[in-house]
Amino acid sequence: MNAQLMMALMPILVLSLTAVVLMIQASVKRDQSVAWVITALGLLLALWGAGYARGFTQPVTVLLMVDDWGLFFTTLILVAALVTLILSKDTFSPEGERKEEYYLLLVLSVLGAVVLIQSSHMVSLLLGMELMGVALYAMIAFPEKGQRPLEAAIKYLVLSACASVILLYGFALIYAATGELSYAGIGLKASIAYAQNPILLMAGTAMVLAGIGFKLSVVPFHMWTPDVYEGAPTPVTGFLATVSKGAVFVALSRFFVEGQLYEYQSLMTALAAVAIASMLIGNWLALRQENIKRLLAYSSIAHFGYLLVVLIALSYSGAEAGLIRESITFYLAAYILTTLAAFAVVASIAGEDERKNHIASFDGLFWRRPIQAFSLTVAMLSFAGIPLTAGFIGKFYIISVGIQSQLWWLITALVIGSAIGIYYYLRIIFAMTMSSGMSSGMSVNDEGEDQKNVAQDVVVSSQDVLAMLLLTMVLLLGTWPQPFIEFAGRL
Amino acid sequence: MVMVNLILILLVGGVLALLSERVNENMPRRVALAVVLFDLVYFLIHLSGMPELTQLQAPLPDDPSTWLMHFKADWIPAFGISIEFALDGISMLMVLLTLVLGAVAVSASWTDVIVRRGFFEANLLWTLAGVLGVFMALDLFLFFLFWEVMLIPMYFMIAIWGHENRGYAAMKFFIFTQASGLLMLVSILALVAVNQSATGQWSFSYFDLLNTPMAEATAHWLMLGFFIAFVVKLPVFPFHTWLPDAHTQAPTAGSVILAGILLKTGAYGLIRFAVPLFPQAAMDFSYVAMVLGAVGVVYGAVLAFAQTDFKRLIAYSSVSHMGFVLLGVYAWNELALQGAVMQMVAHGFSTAALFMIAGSLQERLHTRDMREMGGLWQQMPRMGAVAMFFVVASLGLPGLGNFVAEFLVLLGLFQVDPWLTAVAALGLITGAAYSLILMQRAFQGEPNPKLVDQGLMDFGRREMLTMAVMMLALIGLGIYPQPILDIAQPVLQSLLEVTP
Amino acid sequence: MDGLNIPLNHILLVSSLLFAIGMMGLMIRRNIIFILMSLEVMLNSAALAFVAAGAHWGQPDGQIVFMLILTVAAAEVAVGLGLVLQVQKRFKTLDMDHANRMRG
Amino acid sequence: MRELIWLIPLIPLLSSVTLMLAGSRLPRLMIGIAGVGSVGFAALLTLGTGINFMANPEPFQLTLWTWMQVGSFAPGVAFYFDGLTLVMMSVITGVGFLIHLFSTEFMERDESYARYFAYLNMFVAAMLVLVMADNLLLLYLGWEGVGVCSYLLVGFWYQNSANGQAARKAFIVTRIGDTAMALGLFLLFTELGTLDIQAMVGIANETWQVGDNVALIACLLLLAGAVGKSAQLPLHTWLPDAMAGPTPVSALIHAATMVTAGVYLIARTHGLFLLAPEAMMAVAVIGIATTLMAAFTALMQSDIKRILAYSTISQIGYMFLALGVGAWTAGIFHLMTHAFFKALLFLGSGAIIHCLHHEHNIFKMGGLRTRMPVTFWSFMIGSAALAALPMTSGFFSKDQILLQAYQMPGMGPWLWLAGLLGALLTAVYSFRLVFVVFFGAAKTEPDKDTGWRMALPLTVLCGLSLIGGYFIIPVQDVFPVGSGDHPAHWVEYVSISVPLFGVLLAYLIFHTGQLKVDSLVNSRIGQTLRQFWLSGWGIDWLYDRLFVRPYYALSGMLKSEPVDAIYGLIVAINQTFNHWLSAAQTGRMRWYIVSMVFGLVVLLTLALQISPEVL
Repeated sequence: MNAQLMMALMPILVLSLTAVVLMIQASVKRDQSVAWVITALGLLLALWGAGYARGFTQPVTVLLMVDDWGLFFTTLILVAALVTLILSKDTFSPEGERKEEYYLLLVLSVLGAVVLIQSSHMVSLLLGMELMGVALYAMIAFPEKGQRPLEAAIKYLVLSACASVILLYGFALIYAATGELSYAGIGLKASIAYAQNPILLMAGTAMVLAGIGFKLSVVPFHMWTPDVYEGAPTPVTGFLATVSKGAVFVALSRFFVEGQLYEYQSLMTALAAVAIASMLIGNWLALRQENIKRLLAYSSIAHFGYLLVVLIALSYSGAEAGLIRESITFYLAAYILTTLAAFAVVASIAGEDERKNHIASFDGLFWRRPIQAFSLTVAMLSFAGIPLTAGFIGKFYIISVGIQSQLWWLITALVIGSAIGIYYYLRIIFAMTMSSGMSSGMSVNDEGEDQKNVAQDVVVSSQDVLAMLLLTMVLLLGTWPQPFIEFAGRL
Repeated sequence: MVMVNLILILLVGGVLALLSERVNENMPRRVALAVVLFDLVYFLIHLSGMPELTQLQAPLPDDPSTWLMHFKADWIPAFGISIEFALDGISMLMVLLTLVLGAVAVSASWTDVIVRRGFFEANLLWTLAGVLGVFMALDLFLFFLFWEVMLIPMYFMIAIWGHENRGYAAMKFFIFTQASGLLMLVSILALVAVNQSATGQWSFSYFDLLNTPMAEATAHWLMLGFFIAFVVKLPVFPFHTWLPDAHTQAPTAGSVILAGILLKTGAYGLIRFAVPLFPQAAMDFSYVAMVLGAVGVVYGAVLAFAQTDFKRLIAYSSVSHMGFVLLGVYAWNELALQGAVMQMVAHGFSTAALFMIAGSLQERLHTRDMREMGGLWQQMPRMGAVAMFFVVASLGLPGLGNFVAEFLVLLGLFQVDPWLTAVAALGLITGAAYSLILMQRAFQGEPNPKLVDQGLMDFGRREMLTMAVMMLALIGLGIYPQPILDIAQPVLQSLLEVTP
Repeated sequence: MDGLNIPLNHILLVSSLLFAIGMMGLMIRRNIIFILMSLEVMLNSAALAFVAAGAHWGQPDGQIVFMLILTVAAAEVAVGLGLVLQVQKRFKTLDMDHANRMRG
Repeated sequence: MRELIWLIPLIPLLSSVTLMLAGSRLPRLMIGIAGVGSVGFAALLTLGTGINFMANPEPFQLTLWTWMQVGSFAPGVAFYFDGLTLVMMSVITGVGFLIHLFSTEFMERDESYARYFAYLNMFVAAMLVLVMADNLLLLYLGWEGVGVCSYLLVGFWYQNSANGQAARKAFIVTRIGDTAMALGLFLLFTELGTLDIQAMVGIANETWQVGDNVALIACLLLLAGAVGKSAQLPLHTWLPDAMAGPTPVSALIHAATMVTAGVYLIARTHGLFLLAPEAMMAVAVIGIATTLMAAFTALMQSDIKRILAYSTISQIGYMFLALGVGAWTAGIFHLMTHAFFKALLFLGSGAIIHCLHHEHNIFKMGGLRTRMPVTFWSFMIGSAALAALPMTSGFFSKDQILLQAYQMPGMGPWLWLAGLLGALLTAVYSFRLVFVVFFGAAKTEPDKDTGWRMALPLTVLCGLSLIGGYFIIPVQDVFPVGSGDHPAHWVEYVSISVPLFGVLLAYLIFHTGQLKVDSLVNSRIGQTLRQFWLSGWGIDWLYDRLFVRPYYALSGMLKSEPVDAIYGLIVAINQTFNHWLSAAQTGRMRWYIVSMVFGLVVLLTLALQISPEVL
C-alpha cells in the first residue's frame, strides 16, 4: 500500500484518527468542550484532506474509488457534519448530559458516509452503510430523557437493519449470478449473467434497490421517515436528512452507473414506479402536516423522488451522461444546503421542545424574529423550486434531463407534485406572516406589539448565523450558478 | 443598460423604503413615490432620444438590433442563458403603464396601509420591478424568473395587508399562477431542447428560439403550456376563479397593481410568446381561444351583475374585459390586436381607478358590501362624479379609451367570425347592466340611514389629483388614441408577418 | 474436491426460506427481543447465500463477506440490546406496538 | 362661418365641463347664464351658418383630426353639413335654447342646479355631434353620448331609486339597439371598407344591387339601433318610464330631439335603405304598428306625462311610416313640427306640474283654463297641432305622410287606413287631455302662474307650432324627389276630416258627456281591453318574464361560481389522499415492516418482468 494511496485516502484516515483521539481523550479526561474542539478540528482537517486528496484521485484497491466527484461530496458531507456539530452544541445540551460519545459517534458516522461515497465494491458499501447507520442509531437515541428519541431509534434500528439484510441478500443473489462483488466486475459480467440466469440477477438488484430505497426513504420504504425525523434531536435529524441520504444516493448512482444496471428495462420500470409514487405520495403526506419536522420528512420523500428521475434518464440516450451527473451534483448540493439551513432555523426556534415544532409556533415569526423568518422563507422557496434559489436550478436540471430523455410520465408527476408542494411550503410562510389580532391586516393594536417584537429580537444565535451563511450560498447558487456549473461539469 | 437600471432602481428603492421606516413611519410612502416617479422620468428621458413615433420602423422579430433598445450579457453560458432585455413599442407602452400605475398604487396606499409601511412599499416596488422584468426580458429563462418572482412580493401584499379572508385568497392566487407557471417552465425547457437538438447548442434567447422547426404535435403541446400559464394570469374563463378572491382581499394598492398591471403580463405573454413562438399551432388553436374569450366576456359580466361586494363586482368586470383582450389577440389581425393593446392600457386605468374608489369607500365605511351603501353621492358628490366617470368608461362610452379598445377588437373580430362577435357584443349590454347597478347600489338610491350622519369625507386633493391623471389619460385615449396606435403598429405589423 | 455437491439453487432456496421466516418473525412478533432474533435469522440467511455463491464460483470472497456479516450482526445487536434496556426502562414494556407515540 | 361649425357643439360642451368642475361654487345666476347662454350662442351660430348655407346650398365637410387610424380604418372627427344637418341643428339648438330657458325657472329650487345644466348642455353637445357627424363612428359617439346624458337626466333625482330604475331601463333597452347598430357598423365596414356616410353610400350603390341580402342585414341592424333610440316597437318600453326625469328633460330629450335620432339615422343612410326594399317595408310596418299601439295606450293613461310619452312614441311611428314609404322629406318635416308642438305640450305639462305642486294625474286637475291662461292656450295649440287640425304645423306634415303612404304601391292604402285610425285616436286622446285638464270643475288649486321664463318659451313654441307648417325645409338635394302626382281628392278630404271627427268625439265624451261610453268601458271586454291598453299592451310584463327575471335568475344561480367547484373538487381529492395516507402512518413498527415487504414484493414483480426472448 504505497504513499499515493494514503494520500488518496486522506479524509478517511483523518476521520479515523479523530475517532481514535476522541476515544483516548474520553478515557483520559472526559470534557465536552475539549471533545467538541477535537471533533471540529478533525472535521476541518478532513476537509483539508478532501482538498488534498484531489491530487491523487485513483481507485484504492477494488474497494474504494477516490475521484473528484466523490471528494466533492465528501467535502459537502464534512460541511454538513460541521453544521451538525455546531447545532448540537447549542441545541440539545441539558445540564449534566455527557456528549463526548455523541461527538465520537458523529465522527464515526461521517467516516461511514465517506466510505459509502467512495465505495466501488459491495463490501465497502455494506461497511460504510453499517458504520454510518449503527452510529446513527446511537445518535438518535442519545438524549437521556423522553420516549420519542428512543422510539425513533429503535424503529430506525430495526427497520434499517431489516433493509440492510434485504440489501445483503440482494448482493448475495447478484454475487451468485455474476460471481463479482465489485461494481465494475458486475458491470462486466452482468450481461452474460442476464443471459444465463436473469431471474437471479434481477431479483438481486431489485432487493438492492429496496434496501437502498429504504435509506433514501422513497415510497414504499418511507414509513419510518416522519417518526425518526420527529423523534431524533433536531441536529441529528438534519444530519440524517443530509449526510446519510446524500451519501447513500451517491453510492446508489455509482452502483447504477458502474454496474450498468440502467441497461435493464424492467428495473427502470420498477424505479420509475418508485419515483412517481414518491413524488406524489410524499407531497400528499406533507399536505396538511402540522409538525414541521414531519413535514420536512415527507417533503424529503418527494425530493428524492424527483432525484430518481435523473437516474432513470440514464437508461435513455436522450440526455448526455455529463448533464445527468451534473444534475445529481447540483440537486444534491442544493438540497443538502437548503435542508441544513431549514433545520438550523428549526433548531434555533424550536430547540428540543417537541411542542415548538408545531407549525403554529411559527405564527408571526416575521415580526418576532425577522432574520429566522427570512431564512426559513428562503429555504421553503428553495424547496418549492422558486427562481433565484438553488432549488430552482436543481429542478431546472431535472426537468431538462427528463425532457431530453422524454420521460413524460415522470415529468407530469413532478409537475403535479411540485404544485402540491407549493401549498405546504407556502403554509409555513403564511404562518410566519400572520400576527395576532391582525383583523383586517391593518388594525392599529398590533403596531405596539411589533415594536415589542423588534425590541426582543436582538439576540441572533449561532444557528441563525449558520442559517444565513447557508442561505447566502443557496441564493448564490440560484442567482449565479455558472461557476458552480462549470465546477460540477469538471468533476 | 437603461432597462437594467429601470429594474435596479426599483429594487434598491424597495430596500430604501424598507429602511426608511426606521426614520419615520410616513417616510416609506414618500420614498416609494419618489422612486417610482424617478424611474418614470429616467425612462422618459431615455425615450426622448427615440425617433418620431410615426417613423418607428418595424422591429424584426429575429433581429434585436432593429428594436428600440436591446441589452445582452452572459449569465449562465453553460445553458446559453443570458441577461437579455429588449424593448419594442408594446413593451414600451407596458413599461409606461406599469410605472404610472405604480405611482397611482403608491398614492392608493397612502392612508390605506398603516402598519409595516416600510415592508409594504418595499413589496410594492419589488412587484413593479418584477413586472418590468416580465415586460422587457427576452431571454425565456429570465422571463420565467421574473414571471415567478414578481408573485412573491405580491403574495406578501395580499397575505399580510389583505382583508378578512386574505390567507385563502393569497394561497389561491399563488398556487394558480405557480402551477400554471410550472407548465410554462416545462414548455420552455422542451422548446429549448428541441432547438438544441436542431442547432446543437443551448439558447434561451427569444430571437434564437423563434421559428424553431418542430413537429406539429410538439408545437401544439408546447403552445398549450404557454397558453395556460398566460390565460391563468389574464385571466380567462375557466381559469379565472383566483381573481375575484385575490382582488377582493388584496389591499387597495395591491388590487390596483393586480388589475392594472399584473393581468396585462398575461396578455403581453400571449402577444409576445404564445403566438410568435408557435405561429401555426396558435392559429390552429385560435378558435378555441376566441370561444373562451367570448364566454369570458359574457360570463364575467353576468357574475359581476350578481355581486354585492363592490370590489368583487369590479374583479368580475375585469374578467369580462380581459375576455376582449383574448379575442383581440386570437383574432390576430391588425384591428383586433390594436384593440387588445388599447384594452390593456385603458382597462389598466379604468379598473385601477375603480379599485381606488372601492378602497376609499372601505376606508370610510369599513365595508365593501353595497347593501350597506346607497345614496353616497349626496355626501360625497366628488367621489360620486368620479365613480360615474369611470363606470361609464368601463361600460365603453365612446370618447373614452375603453370604447376605442372594444370597438377595434370587435371590428377586427367581425372580419374573422361574425357570430362570435355577436356573442361578445352581448358583453356591451351586460356590461351596461353591471356598471349601472354598481352606481345605483353604491351612490344612488335612498341614502343609507346608518351613513347619513357619519360626516363621510369626500375625496381630498391627493385623491382627486390621482383620479384626474387617470381621467385625462382615458379621455386622451378616447379622443386621440393615435400615439398609442402608432407605437404599437410597427410591432404588430412585424408580428403579423410571423404567422402564416 | 470430492463430497456431495449440492447445486447452488437448492441452497439459495433454503436461504430464501430462512429469509422469509425471519421476515415473518419481524412482521408478527411484538416483543423486541424476538424481533432482533428474527433479524439475526435473516442476516444468517444472507450469509448462507453468500457462502453458497462463493462456493459456486470457487472464490473465497463468499466466506469473507460471511465474516463481515457476523461483525455487522454483532454491532447491530449490541446497539439493539442497549436500546432494549432503555426501552424497558422508559416504556416499561418490550411490546413494540406500544411504542407508537409518533404517528400521522 | 362654415369652418366655425365645430364651435357649435364645443361651446355647450365647454360650459357643461365648467359647470361640472366649478358648478358647486358658482352663484345660480351665473349657472343659468352659462347653461342657457351657451346653447343660445350655439343657436346663433347655427342660424348664421344656416343663412350662409342658404346663400349657396352646397353641402360641405370639415375634418378636425383623424380619430384613430388602423390600417384602412381611419374614421375622422369630421362634420358634414347639409340641409338635413341644418334642420336637425336648428331644432336642437332652437328648441333646446327655449327649453333651457324654461328650465331656469322650473328647476329654480333644485339644490343641484349646476349638475342639471351641466348634464343638459352635455346632452345638447352630444346631440349636435350626432347630427353633424360625417361618419357613422362619430355618429355612434353622439348616439351613445345622448344615451348617457338621458340616463343621467332621467335619474337626475337619484335619491328615489324608482328614478334610477327608470334611468337604467332607458339606458339598457336603448343599449340593446345600439349594440345591434354597432354590429351593423362592423358589417358595413367589413363589406364597404369605410364608415364615412357619403362615401359609404356611394360604394354601396356600386357593390350592391337593389335587394342585396347583405344590404338588407346591414339596414336591419341599423334599423334596430334606430328602433331602440326612437322607442319604436319592440324597444319602446323605456320611454314612458323615462318620464321620471324633470319635465323639461322629457321635453328636450324624450320628445323633441334624442328620440328622433333614429329617424335621423335612417334618413341619413336612406341611400342604403333604398337598396333594401324589405328593410324599408320593415320600417313602415314597425312605424304604423307602433303608432296604433301607442295611440291606444295613450287613450287610457291618466298620468299627463305618460299620455304625452305614448303620444310621442306614436308620432315617431308616423315618422317611421314616412321613412318606410320613402317620404323622406315628410318624415323629417314631421320630425321638426313634432319637435315644436311636443316640446310645447311637454313644457305646458311641466308648467302645470310645476304650479300644481307635482301633480301628475289629469283627473286631479281640471278647470285650469281660467287660472293658467298661457298654459291653456299653449295646450290648445299644441294639441291642435298634435291632432293635425288643419292649418296647424302638424297638419301639413302628417297629411303629407298619409298621402304618400297611400301612394305606396302594394299595401299603400292599408297603411293609409291604419294611419287614419291613428290620426283619429291621436285627436281623441289629445283633446281628452285638454278637456279633462282645463275644463270642468277645478280640483287642485295652482299655487302660482307661470313666470316669464316659462311663459316666453311657451309663447314662442305656440307660434312655431302654428306657423311651422309653412316652413320649407332645405332637404330637396338630400333626398330623392318622390313622384309629384297626387292621389284622388277624396283621399285628401278624408285625411283632413278624420282628426276633426276625433276632436268632436273627444268633446262629446269628455266634455259634454253626451256620448255615454261608460257602458262600453265597463263591459267585461271593455274592462279587459282597458287594462290591456293601460298596461301598454302588457309588453313590459312580457319582457319582465322573458328577459329580466331569467337574467336575474341566471346571475343569481352563477353567483356561487360553479367553476370554482371544479377546483374545489381537486382540492378535495388531494385532501382525501392526504387523509388516507397519513392514516397509514400508524407509528406501529410492524406495520411499517409489512409495508416494506409489500414494497419489496412489488419491486420484485416489476423487476422480474423480463422480456421473454431472454428466458
